[in-house]
Amino acid sequence: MSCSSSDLALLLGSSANSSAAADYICNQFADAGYAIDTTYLLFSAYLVFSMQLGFAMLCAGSVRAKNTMNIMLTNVLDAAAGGLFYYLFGFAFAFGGPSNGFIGKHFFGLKEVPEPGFDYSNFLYQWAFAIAAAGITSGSIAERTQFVAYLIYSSFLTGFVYPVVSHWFWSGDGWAAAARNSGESLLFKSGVIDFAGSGVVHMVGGIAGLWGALIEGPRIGRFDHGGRSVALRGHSATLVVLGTFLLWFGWYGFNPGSFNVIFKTYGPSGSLHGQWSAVGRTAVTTTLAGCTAALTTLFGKRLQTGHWNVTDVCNGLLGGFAAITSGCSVVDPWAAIICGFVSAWVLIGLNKLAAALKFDDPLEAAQLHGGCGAWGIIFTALFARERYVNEVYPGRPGRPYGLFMGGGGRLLAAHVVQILVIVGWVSATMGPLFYALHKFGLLRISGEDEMAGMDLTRHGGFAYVYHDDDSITQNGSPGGGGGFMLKSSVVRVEPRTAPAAATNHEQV
Amino acid sequence: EAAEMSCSSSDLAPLLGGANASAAADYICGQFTDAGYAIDTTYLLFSAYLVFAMQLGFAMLCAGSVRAKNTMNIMLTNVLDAAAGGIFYYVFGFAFAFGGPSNGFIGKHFFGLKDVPEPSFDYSNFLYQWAFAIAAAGITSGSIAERTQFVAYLIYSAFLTGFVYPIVSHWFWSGDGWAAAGRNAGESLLFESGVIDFAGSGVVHLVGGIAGLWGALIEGPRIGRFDHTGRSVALRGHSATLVVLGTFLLWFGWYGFNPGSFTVIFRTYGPSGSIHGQWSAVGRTAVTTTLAGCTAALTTLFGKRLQTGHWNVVDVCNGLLGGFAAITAGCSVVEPWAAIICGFVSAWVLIGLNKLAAALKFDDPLEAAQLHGGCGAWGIIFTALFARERYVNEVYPGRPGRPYGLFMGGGGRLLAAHIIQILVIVGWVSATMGPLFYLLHKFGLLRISAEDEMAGMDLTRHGGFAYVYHDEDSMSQNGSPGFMLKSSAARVEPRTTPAATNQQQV
Amino acid sequence: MSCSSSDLALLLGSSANSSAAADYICNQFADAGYAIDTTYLLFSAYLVFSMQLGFAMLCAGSVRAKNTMNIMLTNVLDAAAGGLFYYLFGFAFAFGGPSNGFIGKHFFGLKEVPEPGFDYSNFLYQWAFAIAAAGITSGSIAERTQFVAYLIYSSFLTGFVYPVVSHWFWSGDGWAAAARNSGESLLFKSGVIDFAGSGVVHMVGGIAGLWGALIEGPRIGRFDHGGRSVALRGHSATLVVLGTFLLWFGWYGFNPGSFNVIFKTYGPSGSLHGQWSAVGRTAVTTTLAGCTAALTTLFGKRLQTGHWNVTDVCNGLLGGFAAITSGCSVVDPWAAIICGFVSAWVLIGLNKLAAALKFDDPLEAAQLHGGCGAWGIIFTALFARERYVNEVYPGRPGRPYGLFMGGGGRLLAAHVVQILVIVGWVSATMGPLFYALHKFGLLRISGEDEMAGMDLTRHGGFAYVYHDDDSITQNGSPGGGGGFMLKSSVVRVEPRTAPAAATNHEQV
Repeated sequence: MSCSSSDLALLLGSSANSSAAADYICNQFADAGYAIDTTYLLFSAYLVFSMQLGFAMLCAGSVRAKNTMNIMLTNVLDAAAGGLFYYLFGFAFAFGGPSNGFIGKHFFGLKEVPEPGFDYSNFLYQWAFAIAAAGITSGSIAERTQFVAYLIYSSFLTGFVYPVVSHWFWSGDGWAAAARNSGESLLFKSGVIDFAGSGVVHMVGGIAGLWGALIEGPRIGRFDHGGRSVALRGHSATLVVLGTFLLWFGWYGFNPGSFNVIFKTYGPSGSLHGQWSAVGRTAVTTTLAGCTAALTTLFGKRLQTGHWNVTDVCNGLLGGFAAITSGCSVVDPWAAIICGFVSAWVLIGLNKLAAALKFDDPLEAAQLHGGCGAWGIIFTALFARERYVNEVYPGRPGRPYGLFMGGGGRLLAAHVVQILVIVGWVSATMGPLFYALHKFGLLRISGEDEMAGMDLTRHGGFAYVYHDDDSITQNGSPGGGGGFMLKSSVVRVEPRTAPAAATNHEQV
Repeated sequence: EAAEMSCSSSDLAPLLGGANASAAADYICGQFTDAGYAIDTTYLLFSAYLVFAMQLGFAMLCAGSVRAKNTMNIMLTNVLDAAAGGIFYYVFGFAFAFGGPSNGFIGKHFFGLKDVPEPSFDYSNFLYQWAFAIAAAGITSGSIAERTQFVAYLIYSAFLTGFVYPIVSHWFWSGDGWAAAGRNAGESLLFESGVIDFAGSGVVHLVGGIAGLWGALIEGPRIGRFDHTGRSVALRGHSATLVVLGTFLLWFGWYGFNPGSFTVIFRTYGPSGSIHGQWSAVGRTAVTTTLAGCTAALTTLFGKRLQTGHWNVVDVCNGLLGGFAAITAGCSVVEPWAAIICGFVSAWVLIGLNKLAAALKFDDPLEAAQLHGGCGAWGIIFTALFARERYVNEVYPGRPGRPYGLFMGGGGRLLAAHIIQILVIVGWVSATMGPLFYLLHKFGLLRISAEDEMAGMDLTRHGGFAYVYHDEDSMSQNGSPGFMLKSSAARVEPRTTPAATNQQQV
Repeated sequence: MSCSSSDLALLLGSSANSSAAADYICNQFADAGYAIDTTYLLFSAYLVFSMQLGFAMLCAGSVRAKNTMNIMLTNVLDAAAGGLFYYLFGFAFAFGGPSNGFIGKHFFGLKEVPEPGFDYSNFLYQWAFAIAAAGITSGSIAERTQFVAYLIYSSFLTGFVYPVVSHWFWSGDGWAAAARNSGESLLFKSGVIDFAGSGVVHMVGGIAGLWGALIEGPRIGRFDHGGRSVALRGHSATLVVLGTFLLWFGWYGFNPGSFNVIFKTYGPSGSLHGQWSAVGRTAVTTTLAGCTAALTTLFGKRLQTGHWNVTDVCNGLLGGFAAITSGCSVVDPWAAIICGFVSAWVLIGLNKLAAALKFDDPLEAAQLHGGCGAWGIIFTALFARERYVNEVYPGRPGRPYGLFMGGGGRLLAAHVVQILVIVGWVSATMGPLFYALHKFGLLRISGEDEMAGMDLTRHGGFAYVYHDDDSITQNGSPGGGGGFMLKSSVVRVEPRTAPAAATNHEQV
C-alpha cells in the first residue's frame, strides 16, 4: 500500500495520538485497496474464464460436424479437471513460496490461503490461465485423438508441466522471473519479462500441441495421395467468429488483468500516474496488436488466395494477441502495431511451412500459439520501454530493457533462454507422454472411427439434429427406445402422423 | 445492508485530537464512505450484469436442448422472462421481496422503486435482484418446453416472477423475513439459527424446479417420449453446441450469482488493515463454486461412461450445472474441500433422479426439476452439514454462538432450519403454482394440440422455423406474399439459374 | 476529486504540518479514485466491446446462410480497422482539446496521453463506441455490398464522420455539448443532452445505413414483380437471440458506463447520494425501456400477424435500448417505460413505411437505430428531470430540462437542432461517398453473385458444412486439392471408404 503510517504520523505531528491516528487512516486505505484490487482481479478472472467458452466455440466451429461433441467435451473437461488438479497441487507447484527456483511447495489444496500476497482471487485467476494452456493443445490434436489420451495429457499439463513453467517466470522464487524476490539475482541481471504469458501460456500449449500432432500424424484425407494439402474445412464459420470475439473479450482479462492490482501509484501520490493508467495502456496495446494482425492477414491472404477469408482473419487476430501477451505492459502503442504486423506474417509463413512438412494441426494452434508466442517474446526484448519496465517491475534501478530502445542485449539474451528452456521442458515432458500413449495404442482412434466421426462412435451421436425426421423416426420406431443415447443405426420408419410428414417435407 | 463502513468518526476523533478533531474525523470518514459506495456499487453492478448473462445462457441451453422445430418458441420464452420480469419486478416484485420495514411474510414498500435510493437499497440492488428473479422463471420454462401454449407461459411467468418468487426471497433474504439468517437485529431467528441460503439453492433453484415439476406433471410427457410399451425414448435436442455454449455462459454468470450475493466487498472481518475481509470471502466463494461444478462434471462423466459406454458432453454439462445449483446455498460458508463433496454427491443426485423420472414417466426436457429442484435441495442439506463456524460468523455477523454445520460440530439446529426451508418452499410453490397450472390445464390453455406438437410450435405459432440453412427455402418464399408465412405455401421453383447453388450446398 | 486539502487542513488545524497532512490524505483519496474509476471504466469498455460480438451474431442470424461469412467479416473488420483508425486520428478528432467547436486536434496516435481528463482507458471506451456506429451501418447494406465498398465506408465513418459528431456533442469544446467547458456558452443556454449517444452513435449509424441502402436498392427478390414485400428471412433465429442478448449485456457498459467515473458525490460527502446511485438508476432505466419495448412489440405484432415472433421482439427490444440511450441518466424509471412503449410503435410504423416505399434494410438498422434513436432524442427533451440534469451536468444552475417536467422548451429546441444537424452532416458526407462508390461500380455486387451468395463467390465457400459428405468428397476428389479454400463446384466423387458411406446415410 502506498499509505504510510509513519509518514502520515509525522505530518499529523503534535498530538499524542498522532501515530494511532495515522495507523487508523492508513488501515482504512489498506482495506479500500483490498476491496478495489480484489474486485479488479476477480472480474478479470471471470473474463479469462470466458476465454474457455471462446476456445470451445472456436474449436467446435473449426472441426467437422462429426467431431463437434468430442472437441467440446474436451474443452469442458479442461476447465473441470483443471479446476480440481490446480486446486490440489497445480497452484502449489506454481506459486507455493518460499521455495526453490524450480518448483513451489506450499498451498496444496489452498492450505494457508489467504496469506499476504495470495488470496483466493489469485488462485481463481491463475486457474483460468492454466486451463487456457490445456485448451490450446486440444486444438492441435483435434479430430483424431482418443478421449482417454486427452484426459491423461490434460491432467499432466495443467497439474504439472504448466505450473512448473509459471513458477520459473512468474513466481517470486522463480529462477528466471523479472519480479524475483528482492535480494535474489536476476537472470542476466534482467529476468524474463513475460508479462501475461506469450511463453508461459501460449508457447507451452503450442509446443505440447506440436508434439501431439507430430506423433499422431495428420488426419485421414488431410493430404491426398499426391501429397497435396487438402483443406478439411470446419463446419461453422459462425462458431469460429463467435469464439474469436469471445477470446478477444477474455483477453482483456488476460493481459490487463495480469497486473493483479490496480490501486498503486507510480509517481507521487495524487498524480495521475499509476497502475490504473498502465492497465489501460495494456488494454490498448493488446487491442492494437490484434487489430493490426487481423488487417495484415486480410490483405495478405487476399493477395495469395483471392478471397476475403473470415476464418483466416480470425486466426490472424488471435496470433496478434498471442504475440503481444508477453510485452503488452511494457511497450508503447505504436510498437504494438509492429508486433501485430509481424505476427501475421509469422503465422502465414508457419502455416505454409506446416503444409509443406505435412504437419496437420486442425486449429493451427502450434503455429499460432507456439510461433506467434515465440515472436512475442523476441518482440518484447526489442521494444520494451525503459520507463514502463521500471514502473511495472520496480525496485531494480538500471535494469535492462528493449534492444531497439537502447536498453542493450541482456533482456534479449534472457528471452532467448526462455524460448529454449520452454521448448526443452515441454518437449522433455509432453513428448515422451504422447509417445508412450502412442506406443500403448491409447493416442489415436481407429481409421474407421475417424471416418465415421468420433461423435457417433464415442459420444453417443451427432451434435446436431436439424432435421425433424430424426427424432420422429425414433418416436415411431418400434425398436427405437431403450436408452438416452442410441446409435442412429436403427431402422428408419416413416412417421405415422400426417402433420409430421408435411413438416418434414417442407423443412428438408 | 449497503455501506456498513468501518471508518468510525467517533473512533478517529480522539486520535486526531485538536479543536476540530471531530469535524476532521467526519470529513475523513465521509470520504471513505464515498469510496465504499463507489467500490461496492461497481462490484454489485458488474455482478448483476454477469447474472443477467445467465439469461443468455438459459436461452442457448434451452434452444440446444429442444428439437429444432421448437427453438423459436423456447427462445421467445427466455427473452420474455427477462422483459416481462423487468416490468413486474419493477412494479411490485421488488416491493414484495425487500420492501421493509414490513412483516415476515411479504414486503410492502418500494413499489415502482418509490423511495429508492435509501440507505439500504439503491438502484443497483434492484437490478441485481431482478436478474435473480428472471433466473427462477427461466428454470421453469425448461421443464415444460416443447408442449406448452405460449399464453400459459406468459401467465405463469408473470405470476412466478411477480409474486411467488418475491415472497420466498422475502422470507429468507429480507431483514424482515421470518426465516432469514441475516434477520434484523432484535428479531429472533428460526431455531436460533435462521436459514443460510446464501445465493439461493432454495430461493431460486428449488422454487424454479418445483414450479417446473408441477407444470411438467400436469402436462404429461411429450408425444413419443415414452413408447407404447412404456420404454423411455430419448428426444434429443438439436444442437449440442448450443448446450455447451449455454452451459459455459451459465458458468460465467454464476460468478455473479454466488460471489455477487455478498453485494458489498469493502468490509473488514478482522481489525482494519489486515488481509481478512469480505474481499477474501468473495474470492473463496468463487473458488467453492468452481470446485463444486468441476467435481460434479467429472463425476458425471465417469458415472455416465460406466452406465452408457459413451463420453457424453450433454450429460456432463447438466452434471456441472447440478453442482452449481447445489453449492449455491452454502458457497460462502464452506471450505473448498467441502465443495468437492458437494459436487460429487450432487452428480449422483441428478443421475438418480433422472433414472427415477424415467421410471415414473416424468418428462422434463431440460431435466430442470431434477437438476434445480433435486440438486438445489441437496445443496440446502449440504450447507447444514458443512457450514464452518468462522465463515458463518463472518458472513452473518452479530449473533455470537449461532449454530453451524452438523458435521463441523455446530449441532443440528441449522439442519432443522434447512429442512423447514425445503418443506416450506415445496409447500408454498405447490400451493401456488400447482393450482395455477391445473386451472390453465382445465381451461385448455396449458398444452398445445397434438397436431401442433408434431408439427412443431415454431411452424404453427411463431411463423416459421428457426433455421433456414438451405437456400431453396428462402428462394421459394420469394414468390409468396407476406412477411411471416406458414411454409405450407406452394413451393415454386426458383426462376434464376444461380440457384443451382442449392445443388452444390446440399 | 471531492477530497479538498484546504478544507481538511483547516479541520486538522492545530499542527504546523496540517496542510501537508491534509495533502497526504487527500492524495490517497485521489489515488483510490483513479483506481476505482479506471476499474469501472475499463470493465464498461469491455462490455461495450462485447456488443461487437452481439452485432456479429445478430447480423449473421439475420442474413441468409449464403452471406453469413461476408457479414461476419465486416463485423470483425469494423473492430480491427476501427482500432487502427481511431488510434491514429479518430480519437484526436473527437476529443483532442483544447480545440474549436467543430473538430479536435490533439492526441493523434495517443500522443500526450495520459493527461488530466484523458487516460488510455478513455480511449478504449470511446473506440468501442466508434466501432458500434460502423456496425450499425453494416446491417443496412448487408447481402448485396462489395467488400471493398465496406472497407472504404467503414474507415471513413469510424475515422472521420463519427468522431466529428462526437466532438460536437461530447467534447468539452463541442459547440452543442451539454457539458461544455465552463465559460463557454451553451446552445440555447442548454446544450444537447445526448448522454450515451442515441444521436451521436445510433442516428449516425442509422442515417449512414439509410443512404447506403437507398443508393444500392433492395435485394433481389425482396419485392416481387407485383411490388409486394417478400420476407427474405435470416437463416438462424438462434443467432438473432444470441446477438440480442449479447447486445443487451453490452448495453450495460454503453449506458451506465458513459458516466466514466463512479466515485463522485452529489450531496455532502458521506451521504448515499452520488454518481454510484445515478449509475445504478441508468442501468434500471435502460432495462425498463428495453423490456417495455419488447412486450409492446410482442403484442403489437401478435395482433397484426397472428404469430408470436421472436425476431420481431428482439428488434423491438433493441429499438427500446437505442431510444433510451440518450436520456438514460436524466429520466425517472417510469419515464423509461413510456420511452420504450413509444419506440416499439416507432419501429413498427417505420417498418411499414419502409415496406411501402420499397426500402430494403435487412437488419432494419436505419429504422431501428435511426428512427428509435431520433425518438429517444425527443423523449429526453420532454422527460429529463431537473434534479438529475443538474447532478449529471453540474455547475450551470437554472439550466433547462424536460418540457413535460416543467423545464421549458429550450432543451427541446437544442435537441431538434441535434437531429437536423446529424441528419445533415451524415447525409452530406456519407451520401456522396456511397454515391461515388455506386458510380464507380464499387458498391453493389453483380446479380449473379447475389443469387449465388457472397460467401461462395467472394469468401471461398459457405459458412456451414453440416453434411459430412462435403468434406469427404473433397478429400477423395481427384480435382479437389491444391488450396485451402476451394469453390465447391468440383465434381462430387463417392467416398471410397465404407464407414463414411454409412455415416452419410445415417446423418442425412
